[in-house]
Amino acid sequence: MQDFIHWLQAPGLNHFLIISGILFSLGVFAILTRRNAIMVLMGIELVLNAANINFIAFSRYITNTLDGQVIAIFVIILAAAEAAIALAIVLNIFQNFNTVNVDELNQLRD
Amino acid sequence: MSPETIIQLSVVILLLPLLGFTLLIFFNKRLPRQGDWLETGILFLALALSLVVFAVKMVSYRHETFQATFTWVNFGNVPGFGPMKLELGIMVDNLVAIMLVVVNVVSALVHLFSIGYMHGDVRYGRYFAYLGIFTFSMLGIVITNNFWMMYVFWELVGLSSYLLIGHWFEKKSASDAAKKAFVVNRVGDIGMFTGIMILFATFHTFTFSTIFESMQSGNIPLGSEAWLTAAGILIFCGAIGKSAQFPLHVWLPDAMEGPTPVSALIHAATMVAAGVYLIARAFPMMTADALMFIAYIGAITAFISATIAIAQNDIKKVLAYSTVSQLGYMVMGLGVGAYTAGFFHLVTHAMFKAGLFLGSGSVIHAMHHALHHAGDHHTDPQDIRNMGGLRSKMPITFWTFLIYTLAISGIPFTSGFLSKDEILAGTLAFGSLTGHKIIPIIGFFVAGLTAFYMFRLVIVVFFGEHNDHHRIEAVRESPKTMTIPLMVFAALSFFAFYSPNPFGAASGWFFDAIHRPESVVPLAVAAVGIETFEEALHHSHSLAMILSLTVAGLGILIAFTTYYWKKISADAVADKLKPLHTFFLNKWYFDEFYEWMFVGGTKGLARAYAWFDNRIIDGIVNGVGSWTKAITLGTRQNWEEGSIASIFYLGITGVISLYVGWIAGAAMMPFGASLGTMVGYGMLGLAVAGLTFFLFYVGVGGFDNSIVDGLVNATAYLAGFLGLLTRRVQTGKVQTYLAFVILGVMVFFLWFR
Amino acid sequence: MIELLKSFLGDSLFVYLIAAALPMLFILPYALVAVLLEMKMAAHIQDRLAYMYTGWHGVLQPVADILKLLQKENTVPHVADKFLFALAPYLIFIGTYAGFAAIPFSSAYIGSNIDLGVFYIVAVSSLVVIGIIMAGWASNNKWSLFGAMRSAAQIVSYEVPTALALVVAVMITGSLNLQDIAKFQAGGIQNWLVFGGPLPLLQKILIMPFTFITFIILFLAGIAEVNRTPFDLAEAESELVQGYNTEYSGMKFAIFYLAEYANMFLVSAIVVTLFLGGWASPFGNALSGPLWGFFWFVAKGMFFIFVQIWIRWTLPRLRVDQLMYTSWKVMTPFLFVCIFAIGLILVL
Amino acid sequence: MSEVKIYFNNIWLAFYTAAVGMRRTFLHLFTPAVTIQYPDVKLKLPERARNRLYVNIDDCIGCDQCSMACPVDCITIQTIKGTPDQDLGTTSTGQKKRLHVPLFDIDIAKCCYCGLCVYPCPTECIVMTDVYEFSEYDRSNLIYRYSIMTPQDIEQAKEKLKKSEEEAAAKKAAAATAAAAAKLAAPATSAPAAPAKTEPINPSPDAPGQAKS
Amino acid sequence: MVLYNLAFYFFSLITLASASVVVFSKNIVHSAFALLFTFFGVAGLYVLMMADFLAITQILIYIGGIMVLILFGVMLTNRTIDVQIRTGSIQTFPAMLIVAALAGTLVGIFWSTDWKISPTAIGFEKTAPEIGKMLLTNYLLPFEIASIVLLVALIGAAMIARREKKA
Repeated sequence: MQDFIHWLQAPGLNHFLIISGILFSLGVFAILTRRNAIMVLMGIELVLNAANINFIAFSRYITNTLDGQVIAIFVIILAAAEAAIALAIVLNIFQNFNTVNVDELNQLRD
Repeated sequence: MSPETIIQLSVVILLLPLLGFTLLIFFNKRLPRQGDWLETGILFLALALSLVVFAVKMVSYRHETFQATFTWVNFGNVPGFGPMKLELGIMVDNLVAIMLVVVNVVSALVHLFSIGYMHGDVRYGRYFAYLGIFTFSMLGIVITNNFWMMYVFWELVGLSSYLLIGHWFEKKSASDAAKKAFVVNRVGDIGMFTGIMILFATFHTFTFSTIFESMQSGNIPLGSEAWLTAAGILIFCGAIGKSAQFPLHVWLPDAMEGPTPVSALIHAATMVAAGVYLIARAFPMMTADALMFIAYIGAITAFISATIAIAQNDIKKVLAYSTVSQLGYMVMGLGVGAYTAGFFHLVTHAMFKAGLFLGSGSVIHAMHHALHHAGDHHTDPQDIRNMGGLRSKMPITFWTFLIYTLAISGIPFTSGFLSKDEILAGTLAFGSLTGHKIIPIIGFFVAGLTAFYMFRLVIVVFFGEHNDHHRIEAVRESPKTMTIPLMVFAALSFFAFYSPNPFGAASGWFFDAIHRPESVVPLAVAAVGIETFEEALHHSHSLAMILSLTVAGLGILIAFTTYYWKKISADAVADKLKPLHTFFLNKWYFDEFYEWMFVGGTKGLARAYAWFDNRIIDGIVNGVGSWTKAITLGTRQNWEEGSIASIFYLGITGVISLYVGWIAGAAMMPFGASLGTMVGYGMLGLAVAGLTFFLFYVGVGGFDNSIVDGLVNATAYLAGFLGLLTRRVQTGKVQTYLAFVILGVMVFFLWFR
Repeated sequence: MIELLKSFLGDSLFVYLIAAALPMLFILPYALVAVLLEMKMAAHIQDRLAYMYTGWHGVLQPVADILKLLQKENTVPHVADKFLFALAPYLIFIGTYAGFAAIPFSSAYIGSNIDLGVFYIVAVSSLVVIGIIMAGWASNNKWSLFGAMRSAAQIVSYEVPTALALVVAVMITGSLNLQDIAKFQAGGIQNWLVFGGPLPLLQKILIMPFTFITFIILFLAGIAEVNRTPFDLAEAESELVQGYNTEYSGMKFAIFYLAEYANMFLVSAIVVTLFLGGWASPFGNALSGPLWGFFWFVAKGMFFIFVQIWIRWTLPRLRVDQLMYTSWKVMTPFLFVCIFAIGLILVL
Repeated sequence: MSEVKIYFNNIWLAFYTAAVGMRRTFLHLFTPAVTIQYPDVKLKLPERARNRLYVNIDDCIGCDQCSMACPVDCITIQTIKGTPDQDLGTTSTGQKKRLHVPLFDIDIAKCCYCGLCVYPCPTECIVMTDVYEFSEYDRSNLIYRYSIMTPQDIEQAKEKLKKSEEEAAAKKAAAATAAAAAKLAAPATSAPAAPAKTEPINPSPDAPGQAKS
Repeated sequence: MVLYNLAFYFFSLITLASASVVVFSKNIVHSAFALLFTFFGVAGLYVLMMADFLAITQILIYIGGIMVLILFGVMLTNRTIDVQIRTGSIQTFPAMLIVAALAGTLVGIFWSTDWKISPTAIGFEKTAPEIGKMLLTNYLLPFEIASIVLLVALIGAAMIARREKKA
């Protein structure tokens, strides 16, 4: 228990990784369980953020160069692009099917 | 003025016409007066700059050549070839400086002339754009220091001459002439291209200086003088095509279809001179036989075209043939070794021939207006028989035309006399040194002919009375923009510009600036040395002058007697020498000959190939097809009926296929292979035969159904079974797939921990 | 500033808390002054006198207003989303207040010397958009939702010109840190960026038209960010009643008000720091020092507040399409041209 | 104009017009305010301003012209005929007053300030003053009672009227019987309505002004 | 160092709390706004990891861009006018199992592997110029491709979301 508290006192690489792990699993849970398409999208955003935390944690603690951060920037850029497209699609689905419920969207044709 | 600025200036001179072209080609409709002022302005600016470059070159850097090279493409070392680099660049020496001035003078004045002449033309702006691109490519040829760029601009010049000849492409004859010019030039260019490639293959570079240096240091194409001569002659082929020398001269007269200023610019002064310039540039590498070949080609061209020119009635056709003959003269001059004289003739000829063409242009222009005015559309404004007595009507044109005629026929006090005399002296010296007497004889004969047909032209067009007074009374003198160039060219045709002494050009600045370059060819094949040639030239100088004067005078006398005093009636003479006259009139039937020989030849060849293709190849293919069909049909029927004949029939086909298989196997055997392989191939043949036999013997039905179909069905069943297995897993929901992915990832992690 | 505090209190949380609170000290009195100024100017422009009874010439009226707002009943619509409804105004204020961290009030004082100052301000100001949408959605009535959507769209689309204009200033000075930008422009009025900055004369003259255009566009885009006339479509009384803060009353409305004024000052502070030399005095070294710097900064800031108020009471409101047209079709192209030209000039 | 020209022209117009507007408002910043501080400084009304009604009851001869002229009937008047022996005095314009006016109310809340009652008044006792600050907390206070007759006066006037009517009636009866004898039938005319009894308030023109501040 | 720990736990608390709100809350708008705080928390974590440029980009792009997008998405795709918008969830139990297993493995691995942590603090003082240099030198290609991806996304989104004019 004592060394656990010591471990707690010095937030190092492991702490960030654990946080990103939890965030990742929360994101996955959101994707798995939520019915609303936008919720799934939010889940994806969480997953991407978790990945970003890992990138930067490793670049800060291990490689000590900025590559991790540059990759993180690219992840952010692509996340933005992906979010835009996903929402456009969700909007379109909503216009055609009047619902964004993932289960009910099982026909290909409108 | 440092060398760098000279190089920069010359680059600017080069690019100015291109700028004019690009601006005009896109915006000529929008510019006021369709941008003619822009193009002419650019050309006069280029002219001014070239004069500056010329003056500086002559004054402070008389005997230096400046070069600026840059590597355009570096291929690294190409396997089997070694390091390959494409180095381009420009070079400014006396030759270039003079040519810059010549091209720009002629081009600028032609632009000025065209403003008047082409007034109201349907594609006025585009015409000036094409003039721009032509001047740019011509300058490109002049200024480059390597074969590659010269070839590129060579093609560009060909292209722009095609565009300009075909300016009035509505006329079928104009478009045909343009196509003819382009194709014939291309024929010449192929020769040139191969020549350049030979040089490139051996010297790995295109730049003149490096080639000549390595040649001097001994290595020559493929190690043999024959190849060197071949290269020289091949490069000369480019000149033959472009400068309309003997075999490929047919396109120049037809090129008269283009507007007259175009003819003046391209077919009198600049483009055709490009060929001569090429020879001058490649002179050091020419072996003795190459120069001999050049000299003979030049002489023949001069002779043929001079004879044809006598019989022509169209004013521009006469001038065209006179150009061809004068070009023959220049080439002959270079061929015999009178390098400076040949180049000098190029420069002087450019001036007065351009003047001649512009003069004829102003005559045609005036005739056109007059006929138009008189409402008479069917008489040809270019036919000299419809002209006459224009002396009073068009004084400026007449006097300038007269000066040019004097110059071209080589009368003293004109630049023509200086250059022609030098060439004739050169031919005499050459004749005396090498014994080829025929060259000087042709030279002098052609000089006489030139004088004759030029004065015939002048007399018929300007002197005497016009038969139908009404038609030409509306003739007016051409407007200012057309007469100024005439006067300038007339001025440039005087001797004063080139040398102080009207009789001997040697003392002039020209001869001091241009010297015959040292030949880099190994001595065995080198032509006559410069010193010996100079000394021989000195002797024959005075003789050449006398001879040329007498011959010219004779020609003028005959021209006057027949046409002015009408002592000898031209028609009578023509009737007497009927066959000769018609022969000359029809341009020595060259066109017809080519038509028959080349065009007919290719058509025949095409027909032969077509026959071969239909008969032989198709035959084989169809044959095989019908043969197999027969076999299978035969077996099928017989197999069902089970008749003996069919078995026998099968046996025969089996044996045949067996035999064929064996032969095929043996045939495929490579030569000299060991016995084992031979047997192997034999076995292969047998196997093939056996298979075909077995196939046909069993017949299509049995084997095919049971074996082949069996396999197919089996696979179908397997797929179905597997599908059943995975259906349950596939719920169609993305979530479940994600779950499986995660499970996989976890297993993955645990596995590789 | 933080070092100063650290020397007193040592490296503890309070240091940062106090440092964070300092701008508040400036904003509150400024807000009162701004309200008074707005009230007075509005009146005098319309040739009338504003409140004359509360204090001398109505000076205490803002205080009266605040008190009124504070003690007013804090109504929350029954169907509203209680939590978000309460959170929205604070989120908007956070968005604006956070911006003040990077503003250099004088050569001595700056919230926290972030070396990505400009970038930080653009990022943080995007928080306001979320706050507005939250307010619009939480109060659950059609008009406020419309108002929120419209103003969110407006602010998002005006972030582009603002960011581009900031890029121009950063390009010339070469650093994102606002303190460096201000130092860059120190030394008299001729060194201010709006007159081309302290560059060699030729470049300065060439650059001047472009920096001036950028200055104007930045200021106009700033006004649009703050949702003030002529871009105040969200609160267009005639159509959307009070826009997204229709349902708010009492303390929350006061926070909205404060956030708006703080944002007004933030915008003018950015414009001043980037283009008019922040705390640099116009007379070069005379009258320049930490205190004088603060004076100049506030003077310039107040001048721009004056201009904003002045604009508010003169210009008519822009239609939605005109609003979007100016942002995308006028401001952004001009800025691209400016960026290109300045880049070119700087490089040559 | 080409597209580009229109584009730049629009921008130029935007700035130019904005500048004109701004200049105008800036100038107005310094023009003195036209507003006045109401409670301290009042606006001078023109004399014939029509605001609150005032009746000089002494001059009122009870002719009822004004109440008939009032479009909204906000004036109610009751009169009691004066017996010949009473001397009701003469109005300032010299007319002899014959009627008692026990009741003269104006409901100013209803009044539409049209001023039609002022013209028909023979003695011009009803006028419109320029007082406009007479708001009340209680609407009933807006009913102004101008008659100054105390209830007793009204009683006396009534009895006197009744007495004089009885005498007249008696006289008339006598005359009538005499006339009847002489002339068959003489029409007897009836007497006017009896007045209602209300309590008078004496509104003076400036009294209500002071009450409200 | 106390401050560092405090900040770290503060931000990680915010992130995880708001992330769980995002995942478990019934009202979709609530989870959308909770996502805002998650991004804020993550930005805070970046700052703690010396990635200040990243933190601000995160705020700018995630909060300024994607949050607004998601909010607009949520608001445009919900018919109900009532603020409380219900979204159910399916098969939570099996998903719970899987996620728990996943979290377990992840944390286990992170915990057990001994990372070779480099002792020196991060080499750069100002990260922005360094990132800028790297972006334009050895990451130039991904940088250009990213710009193309963004362009395509832009056009694609506009095209897809365009409300077709009913024929």
